[in-house]
Amino acid sequence: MSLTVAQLAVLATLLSSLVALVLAKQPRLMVRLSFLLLGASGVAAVWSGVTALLSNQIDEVVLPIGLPWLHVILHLDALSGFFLAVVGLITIAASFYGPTYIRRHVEDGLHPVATLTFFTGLFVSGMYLVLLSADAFSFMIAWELMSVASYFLVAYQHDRAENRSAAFVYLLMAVVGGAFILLGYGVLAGFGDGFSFAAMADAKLNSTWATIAFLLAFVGFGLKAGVVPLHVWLPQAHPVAPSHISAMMSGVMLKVAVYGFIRFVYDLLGGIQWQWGVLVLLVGAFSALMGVLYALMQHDLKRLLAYHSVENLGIIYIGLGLSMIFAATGHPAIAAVALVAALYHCLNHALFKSLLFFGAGAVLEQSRQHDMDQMGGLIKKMPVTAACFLVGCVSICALPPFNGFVSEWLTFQAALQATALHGGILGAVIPITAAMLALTGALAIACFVKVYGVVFLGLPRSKQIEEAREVPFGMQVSQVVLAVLCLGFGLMSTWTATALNVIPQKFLGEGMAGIESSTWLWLAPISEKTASYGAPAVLIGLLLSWTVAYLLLHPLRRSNRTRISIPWDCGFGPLSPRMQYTTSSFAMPIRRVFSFAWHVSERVKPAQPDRGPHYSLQVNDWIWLKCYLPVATIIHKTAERTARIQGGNLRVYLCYSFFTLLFLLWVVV
Amino acid sequence: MTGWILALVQTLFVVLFAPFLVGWVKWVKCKLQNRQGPAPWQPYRDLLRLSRKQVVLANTASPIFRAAPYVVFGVTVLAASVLPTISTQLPTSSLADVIVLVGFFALARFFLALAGMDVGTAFGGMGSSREVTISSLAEPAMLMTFFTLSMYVSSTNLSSAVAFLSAAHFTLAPSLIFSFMALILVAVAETGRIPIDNPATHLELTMIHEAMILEYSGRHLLLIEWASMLKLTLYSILIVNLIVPWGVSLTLDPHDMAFAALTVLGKVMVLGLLLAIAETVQAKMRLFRAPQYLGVAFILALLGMMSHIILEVQ
Amino acid sequence: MTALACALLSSAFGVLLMSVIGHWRSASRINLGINVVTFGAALFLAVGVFEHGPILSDNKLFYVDAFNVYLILLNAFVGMTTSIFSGPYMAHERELGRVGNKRMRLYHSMFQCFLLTMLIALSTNNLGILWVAIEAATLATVLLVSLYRTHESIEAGWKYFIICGVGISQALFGTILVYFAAAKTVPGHGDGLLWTVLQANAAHMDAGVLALAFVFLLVGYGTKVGLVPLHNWLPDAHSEGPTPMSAILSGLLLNVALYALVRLKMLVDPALGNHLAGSLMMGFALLSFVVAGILLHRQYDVKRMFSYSSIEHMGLMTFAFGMGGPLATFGGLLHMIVHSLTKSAIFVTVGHASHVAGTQVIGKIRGLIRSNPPVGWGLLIGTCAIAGFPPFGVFTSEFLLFTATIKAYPWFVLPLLMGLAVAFAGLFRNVQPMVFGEPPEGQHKVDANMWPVVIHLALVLLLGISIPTFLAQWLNQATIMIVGQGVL
Amino acid sequence: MLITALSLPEQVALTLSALILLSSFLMLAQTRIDSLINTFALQGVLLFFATVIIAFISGKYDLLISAFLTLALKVIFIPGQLRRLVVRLDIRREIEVIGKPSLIMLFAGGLVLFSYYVALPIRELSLLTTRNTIAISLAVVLIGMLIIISRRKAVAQVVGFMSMENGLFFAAVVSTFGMPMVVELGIAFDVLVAVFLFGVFFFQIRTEIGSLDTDRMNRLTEVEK
Repeated sequence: MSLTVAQLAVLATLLSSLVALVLAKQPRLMVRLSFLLLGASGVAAVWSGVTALLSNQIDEVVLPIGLPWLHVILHLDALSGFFLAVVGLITIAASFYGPTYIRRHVEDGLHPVATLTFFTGLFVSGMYLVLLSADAFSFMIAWELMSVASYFLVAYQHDRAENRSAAFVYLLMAVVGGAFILLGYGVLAGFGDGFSFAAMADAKLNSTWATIAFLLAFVGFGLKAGVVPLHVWLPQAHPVAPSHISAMMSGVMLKVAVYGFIRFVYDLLGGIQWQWGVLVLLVGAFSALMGVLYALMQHDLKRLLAYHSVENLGIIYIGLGLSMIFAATGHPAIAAVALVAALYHCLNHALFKSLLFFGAGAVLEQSRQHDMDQMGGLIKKMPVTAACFLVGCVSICALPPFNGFVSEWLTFQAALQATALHGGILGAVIPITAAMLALTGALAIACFVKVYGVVFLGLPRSKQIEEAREVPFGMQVSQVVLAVLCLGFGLMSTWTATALNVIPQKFLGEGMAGIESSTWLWLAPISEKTASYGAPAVLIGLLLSWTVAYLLLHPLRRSNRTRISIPWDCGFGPLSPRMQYTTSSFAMPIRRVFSFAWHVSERVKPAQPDRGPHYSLQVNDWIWLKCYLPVATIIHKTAERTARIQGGNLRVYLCYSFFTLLFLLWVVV
Repeated sequence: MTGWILALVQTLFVVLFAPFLVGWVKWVKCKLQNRQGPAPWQPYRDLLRLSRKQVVLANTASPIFRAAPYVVFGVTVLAASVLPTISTQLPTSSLADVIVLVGFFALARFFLALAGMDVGTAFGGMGSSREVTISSLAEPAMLMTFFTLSMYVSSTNLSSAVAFLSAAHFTLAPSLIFSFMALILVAVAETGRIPIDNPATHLELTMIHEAMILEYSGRHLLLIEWASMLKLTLYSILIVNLIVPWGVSLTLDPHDMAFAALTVLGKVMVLGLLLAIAETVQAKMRLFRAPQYLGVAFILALLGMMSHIILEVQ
Repeated sequence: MTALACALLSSAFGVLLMSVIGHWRSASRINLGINVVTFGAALFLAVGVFEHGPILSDNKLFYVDAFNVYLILLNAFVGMTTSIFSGPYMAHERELGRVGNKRMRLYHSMFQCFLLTMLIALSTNNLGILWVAIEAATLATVLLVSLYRTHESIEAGWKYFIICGVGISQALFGTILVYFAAAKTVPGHGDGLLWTVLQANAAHMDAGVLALAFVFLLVGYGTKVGLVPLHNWLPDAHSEGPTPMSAILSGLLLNVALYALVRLKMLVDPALGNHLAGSLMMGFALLSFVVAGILLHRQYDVKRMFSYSSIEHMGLMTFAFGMGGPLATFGGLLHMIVHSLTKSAIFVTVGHASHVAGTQVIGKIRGLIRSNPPVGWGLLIGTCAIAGFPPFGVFTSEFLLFTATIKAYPWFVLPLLMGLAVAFAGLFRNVQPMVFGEPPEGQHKVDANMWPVVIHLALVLLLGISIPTFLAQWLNQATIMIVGQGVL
Repeated sequence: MLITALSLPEQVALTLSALILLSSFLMLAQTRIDSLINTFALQGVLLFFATVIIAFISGKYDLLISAFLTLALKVIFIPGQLRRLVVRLDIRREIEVIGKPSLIMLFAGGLVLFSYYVALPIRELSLLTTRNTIAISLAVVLIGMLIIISRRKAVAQVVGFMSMENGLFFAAVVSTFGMPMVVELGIAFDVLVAVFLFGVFFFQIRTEIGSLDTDRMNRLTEVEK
């Protein structure tokens, strides 16, 4: 039943693409209809996903398409169901947000909106199908469909050079990633009997081949998930896509990659080795730290958010790595905590990152700027957006009682069980990664103070900002819904963790030990005595203390009224917006402290007679400079050398033929 | 139910005690510096005076600016309620463990830093920027000490930890020694004391915390000041109850708890004395030396963790 | 057999007719008509073979089985759709004054002549005739390459002529050696070149001679397939001739040459009893694949670039057939179809694109999606298809090929995939700026007939989503013929 | 088997094949185009005689048709056509400059040895008395290729190409007494058309490029100049 509904969801997305094609001439109607279908598909996906997760049943269907001897198999179990629900949720939000957001494109007609809606439909259906497919062939088709469709979305506003280059890098890395995944499946299929997941799961691999398969999958899915050092496409591609697409790419497409990784490693490959876990853990920790450090240096709002996706994916990978280590060393209950933490963080990141991208989109739509240093004071112009964005910031910074905290807390809890491993190198690595995670969290706070302070607080720094207004209703709704969900999933931590617990039960054979003793009020993943966190209680406590403080101070408030005055200007005359801290000045102390992490080029041009001194700052990604550009150079150089084959001289060409013949004759004889 | 009431009482006790601790430190410092200082209860008077003052609000301030003091104060009070100050048996302790506690402080700091950015002056931004820089270095070190601790006692629950430590025989654990040293260093930085910050000055080149709250006045300032006093107290209680868990009641027995309250009071005042001495004998650091200071804390915390794993786990 | 005769006759008739009336305005439509007839006949032939199995003509000169009949059908189909495109394209060329009446006659008759030779090469039962037909195909197209009589086109024509001529001579030597080897085992003088006879006696022929023969055949037909380092004629010839010819060269000629190679491999393998032929093919294939992929990064001419992509794909197919095994062979056969359809569709769009921009230089073609959306999208989607993105059929065949490789030769997968990524990067870094961005001044609308592209890409899409049962059966039969076991 | 054990016609055939090889060497050494064409015609004549002899030795008289086809094509038509073209294009006396003639001759000698080495396994199989000539025919083919490679002028390349064809024909004759007639005719037709097309090309090259020097055809390349 739930699978049927899920298929309907896929159908609805395809229909929405079709609508875009058929009604391309009437953009207004088309946009409405297409997003309506998209929203409907989201509802169907959430319904089927949640049903599958809660009922914990496996549904399977074989469709009569695909290769003759390998028909497309779709299935829906708890894991797919969970991710399906996440994708569906964000799709619903995006379908509220999208129509109003792309109004501008409908009006100016510069870029046909049909392109956008057509590929959005395909993109979403690709994601659904990745989650539903149960054989390598249809998985790969769906996977690449997702990649290609999102490529077109990234390249949508193709008159800008950065969109084009971002789209190119994105697609290239998607291709490479797809190739690795294909290889991974190929190894499994080589040992198993065929390409269906069921056959692959039965494959018996020796440990070398299992490790090879694991590494292939790790790189392949890691490229899409954007873990360091495979992340370089992400901060390029996400900022340039339309915002609801950025939200979906950052919020859910990366999760689909995580899904693929979990499916591959836990379900298909099995027999997890602890070394894999260490790799995942270290890469995760490194991603988290690098992601947030790079985010701190950005002044393009969406680019900053994109780097935070790297960070959050790193956190998810930390969870996965921990769970793999514990699973491999025979502690399934702790592994379950870590896995639930990772899954929970997937959900949370989807919610708050989409929320933040929606907020960023709203700001962009009003201000037509990407540069935060031109913004400021938007909280007064756009109160709803500002409030929702604040919720997003608090959530992503993992502050209680919002959702981001729960998953990070669970990750910490799992990490702190390292003593169960009885020393050894693992026991040392895990707490250190936990410390890296702590550092990440603290830096994230710094980063979002910067973002919120520069964008929404203070004084407007440019004219467009002064003219900004609150965004239309549709865009508000999606933000408010997501903000409420951020709080909701922060409070319903026990419920969510219990629901997610079936996934480790299925793959690891055991769930979280403490879940039985948890109540709706507090969540105790391992045991009540070890650790517990009561999100609802925290909220109640907070409300209580606020009320008390407010009530106590209220009489005072009535007796003397607040006086509004201009802020203190140190006696230098009126305050100007230029006096405010900008993103670069805010991050300057951190830039000094962690100067090794970036390739920073600062340049100060001395004052000229006609203009004042000029300061420019450029922060580049080391990994891009050191790992990717050299590859491009090598290919270029190789191509230059290889080009000599085609030198233009006929006699040389004939020489090739001649000597090839002689050589082959020699070989054969 | 008694548990909840006792928890409330304990919270009230800590909240009301906080200004006294700050006054006590100041008083001792003055005595040490041969100055005629204010009485230890001077902070109460200050708070009272602030409550009567009119609030002067910048015309550029947003609702964040008004909400921040309440958030900061409320969160800090909540943090006070989860600490096992007097008894380890209070039901509030399972509300939040040590990681949540750190989260509480982070939440307070987040809003305070936002408030600093809100008005749109250079000082606010400067203070926020410095505050988040310092804390982003301090927080991991602090969490790491807590990690070591929680691995040592196999729980992140503070009450369990204190109960475990006070029940245990005297053990000379190198991990704990390093960790506590780190914790003290971090606590100094987090509460804005010398050598990281000086709560007594408003010198723009050096101030951190004061720069952020420069625009606050009246009852808003009251809440923020009180919250920062409370923060100092909480760190002090945390330190003394972890290092010297002796005296903390392991039951909900009123006698035990009264005794515990007195011992905690005494221990914290001794710690205040030490703090005053430390602040007297050293000068404030330049801002960019602070990372080195915190680096030392981090290394200590790391050493603590390492020695736990290498030396203490068999 | 009547159907085959019909197809051959209609083509032969076309050659004669077009040499007389090729310059008429309506010639392109008549040309299309002839091709429709040929296609219809091929369709009948295909149905016949599908239902009744292989057909051998009475004089034993022609033999049609599952392997070649689908290529015949493909040939007739691509020939037909290309002639749809050829009409407006050549009309435009005529307007530009690049070709006159005489050359239009030449063009049309050689177009038909080329198709005729392809049909003969595919349907013949005689290895000698096969050689003659492929050589004749070279001769038919060589004047088309130099049709525009510019320095470059003549240069390209001459190189094409000499390299292919010399190359194909090696194939003749190889054929002679096969005949020589057969002379010992096959009774009756004159039957020694008949495929049906040779195949029956394959296992008894002398291994040493056949190994030598295969080397000559590989170098010979490999030149036509475009295997590196014998490929040098290919980019030149593709880029300088009229675009419809590039489409059929890429789509048909290369396939037919590969077909010849595979047929001969089928002959050599049982005699040799080892994997020598396959290994040689795989070596060449990998080299072609990698070199072509790298060279895609240094392209300035759009048709030249896609011809390198053809080399790359031919390398892939050769690899598949060289590897053997049912999965790879099935993939290779499928890849022949999808590559031929996709590449000819791409050349059609490229032809239009170069008319839109007035040049073939990549750096000057910009913003096609803006200035001429059907052409821009056609090019982009075609490139996506050829780059192996699902749900297009190229993906399916590459998927099969890679999975087969992982099973048989895991370590070869790395160069293959790296080559694929490099090639993809080369292709896209050039195509993307052409279709995206702002169009420069001076682009003009052309009356683009995109139906061939739509039809081809739709077919490729269909093959990617679901292979029809009859086609699967068909390819499976061919696979069984080639490697002895099927996949179904 | 010693040559003395063979019958006289067979000895003649072997001698002719040696002469054919010699003519290939001569072509390689020629520096003037008209003498190159003459040598090519001479090779054709030798080929004709060899074919006739072998037809008589083997008793397969249909080989005679091939022989006369060769005579018509490779002795009369093609050299005549080439001569006419050379006259019309006025390149009769153009001197071919080849890199190091002695080196190339040495290399060609090596090729003969190589051909012998390659043809060894075939030799063992052959039922025919003239089997050693397969190596000769292979050498002729390879030297033909060498002629094309070592010459710049288009006409010389064509002569080299035709000489390769001679080698192929010779191979077919000596190894299997010729190919089936339909194939033979097809090949002849192809050669005929090829010669015609070569002629067309000479004029095109002459008018567009200005010289028949193929080294000047180097515009189509991936190497940046």
